[in-house]
Amino acid sequence: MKRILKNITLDIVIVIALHGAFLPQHAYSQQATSTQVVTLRVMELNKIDLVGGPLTLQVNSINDDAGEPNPAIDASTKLLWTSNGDARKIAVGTDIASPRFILKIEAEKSGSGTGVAEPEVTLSDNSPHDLILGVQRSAGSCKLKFTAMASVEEGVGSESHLITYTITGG
Amino acid sequence: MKKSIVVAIIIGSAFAVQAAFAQSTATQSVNLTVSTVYKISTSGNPAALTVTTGSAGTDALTSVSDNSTTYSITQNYGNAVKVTANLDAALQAGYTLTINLASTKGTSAGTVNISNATSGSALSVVTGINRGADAGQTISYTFSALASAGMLTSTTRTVTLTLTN
Amino acid sequence: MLKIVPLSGTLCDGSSVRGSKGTEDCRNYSITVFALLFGILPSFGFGQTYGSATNRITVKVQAITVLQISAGIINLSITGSNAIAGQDQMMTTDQTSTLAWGTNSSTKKITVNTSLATPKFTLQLVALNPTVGTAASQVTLSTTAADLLTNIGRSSGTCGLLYTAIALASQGTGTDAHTITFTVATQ
Amino acid sequence: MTFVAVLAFLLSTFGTAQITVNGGNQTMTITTGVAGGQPVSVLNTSCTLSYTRQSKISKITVATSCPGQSFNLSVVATNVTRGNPAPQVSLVNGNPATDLVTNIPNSGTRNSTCTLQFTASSTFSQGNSTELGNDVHTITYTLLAQ
Repeated sequence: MKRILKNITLDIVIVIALHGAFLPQHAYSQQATSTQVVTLRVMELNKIDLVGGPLTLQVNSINDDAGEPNPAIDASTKLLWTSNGDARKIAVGTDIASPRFILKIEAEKSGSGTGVAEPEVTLSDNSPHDLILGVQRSAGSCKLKFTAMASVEEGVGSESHLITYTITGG
Repeated sequence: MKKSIVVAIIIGSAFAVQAAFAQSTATQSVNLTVSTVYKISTSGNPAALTVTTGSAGTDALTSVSDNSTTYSITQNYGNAVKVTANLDAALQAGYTLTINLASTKGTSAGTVNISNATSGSALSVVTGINRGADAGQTISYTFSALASAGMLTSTTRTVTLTLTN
Repeated sequence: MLKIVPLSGTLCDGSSVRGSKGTEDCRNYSITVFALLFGILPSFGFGQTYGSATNRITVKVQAITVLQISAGIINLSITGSNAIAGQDQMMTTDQTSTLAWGTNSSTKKITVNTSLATPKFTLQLVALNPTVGTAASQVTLSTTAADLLTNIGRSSGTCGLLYTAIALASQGTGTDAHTITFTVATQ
Repeated sequence: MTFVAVLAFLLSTFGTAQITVNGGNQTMTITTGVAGGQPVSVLNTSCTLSYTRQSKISKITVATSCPGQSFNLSVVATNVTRGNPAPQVSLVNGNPATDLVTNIPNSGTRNSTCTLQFTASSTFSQGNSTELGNDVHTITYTLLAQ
């Protein structure tokens, strides 16, 4: 009789233990879910822009020692670019096939982003010339230094350049 | 004769007993139990989120959004139920996916960045949901990327919304 | 006796009388005639009826009304499978039980009510395909008896019982224990 | 002449006591039924018939008179000591007398008996006595030559 009572007591204890163990878990395991599939994509993009301009370069002084006009210089324009591609370059060109006066341009790399500035470029024809190389996956900027030059023999006159900047695969 | 009377009495008694049990009413027990219910559904999948443009000089490209899908919930558990969100896999660095769930029965957590939320680290997007139903609430996704992260060919992620206590 | 002789005489002449035989003597015929007059004639007059007896049996049929439910207990359970995301109302049904009745009284109906005064959820009932009578429209069960079937006078029939349980998610969880009583009442 | 009178008296006596019903009048009450079925029929075996041997093979017929009958009553002879019990007879008002016991021998033991087993039944559609009144059957048993 005592053994029976002991067994019953033990059973009750086990039942209570199980109840205590599983009930809270059961109570906190209630949930429902729903899913959605999201498709993500980033296209290749290359952006380039200018801050400043249009500008006028005026050669109007003579170097007394050399007897030649002094060059006119402007560095007020800023070039901005963004590319998520690799090995891109920025080229520059004018619309004038054979300019009367000399116009030079140089990228003064002082801003952020990747890219290496090429030496000063003379816009002697309307073909594109490399300005910045090694642009990749970044946004960057630089100052543009324009230099206009003329000789006495070329006399007096004016030229209007439409300058185009292009970021392309390098 | 005596035998016949006895038989008649027995038969009569039997019917008398049956008559006592003949009822003009009958009863039936009907037990109605309402268990804990959690239900959530979504209206489908959002359109592809494709970044196509940006601004020169800015690393962060122009983000894109989709709010064409909705979710609906029903729950009778309590007044502190929430919805969490997570991805099946985290996004690479430089890409960001945020989600925003509108709610009338609870409090929206606003725009939540789930780029790195996986099953083990789901984030709450709606909290304090009261008992009842909330139907056709808008789900807004926004995807943004950095130029420095490069291009991303078409990639899918499974977003899991969980209604839980 | 003299009054009988002529009749006896006619018999002696061999005339035909039912049961007579013309070859027997007149004395025998006299005995037969006496028997006919005093006892046998009445019987023979009714086609050889020897006798009859009567008694009286009264058949009484009490007003009987019986009802029977096929299942004593119905368990209705509303779970997630009965819910639709975005809908507050959840519903489940049970159509496993039937009601059988018999009544030999005219103008009777069956009403139904529950013992539960303030149920948390809604329980509705309708009689399906009654073999006799007219099923009332769906009844929302309350402690007030409502018609389930009408026009079942002097009939024996059956019908299905369709229970519909309705709960709102906003009502939360719980259990309602109803004792449903079906009653045959005068219409 | 005295002999003739005695014979006539005896014959006359035999003609009036050939069949008797014992047990008197009975009331059968249907009190319950089966849901989806019919009321439960009631059995009564309290009455017996006593009848005597006749000069010819004889039989017993039964008929009822019950104006405005609403319910069902049938009878069958059981425990028949002499003769053959006929199949159960349905007692319907206006029906002709129907055989109850047949082939009662014209020789051997003089007195015979049988038990009358009545069955009263009804359907729910036949109603009840409260609305329609009781059926009172006056049942006649006739012993006659077969």
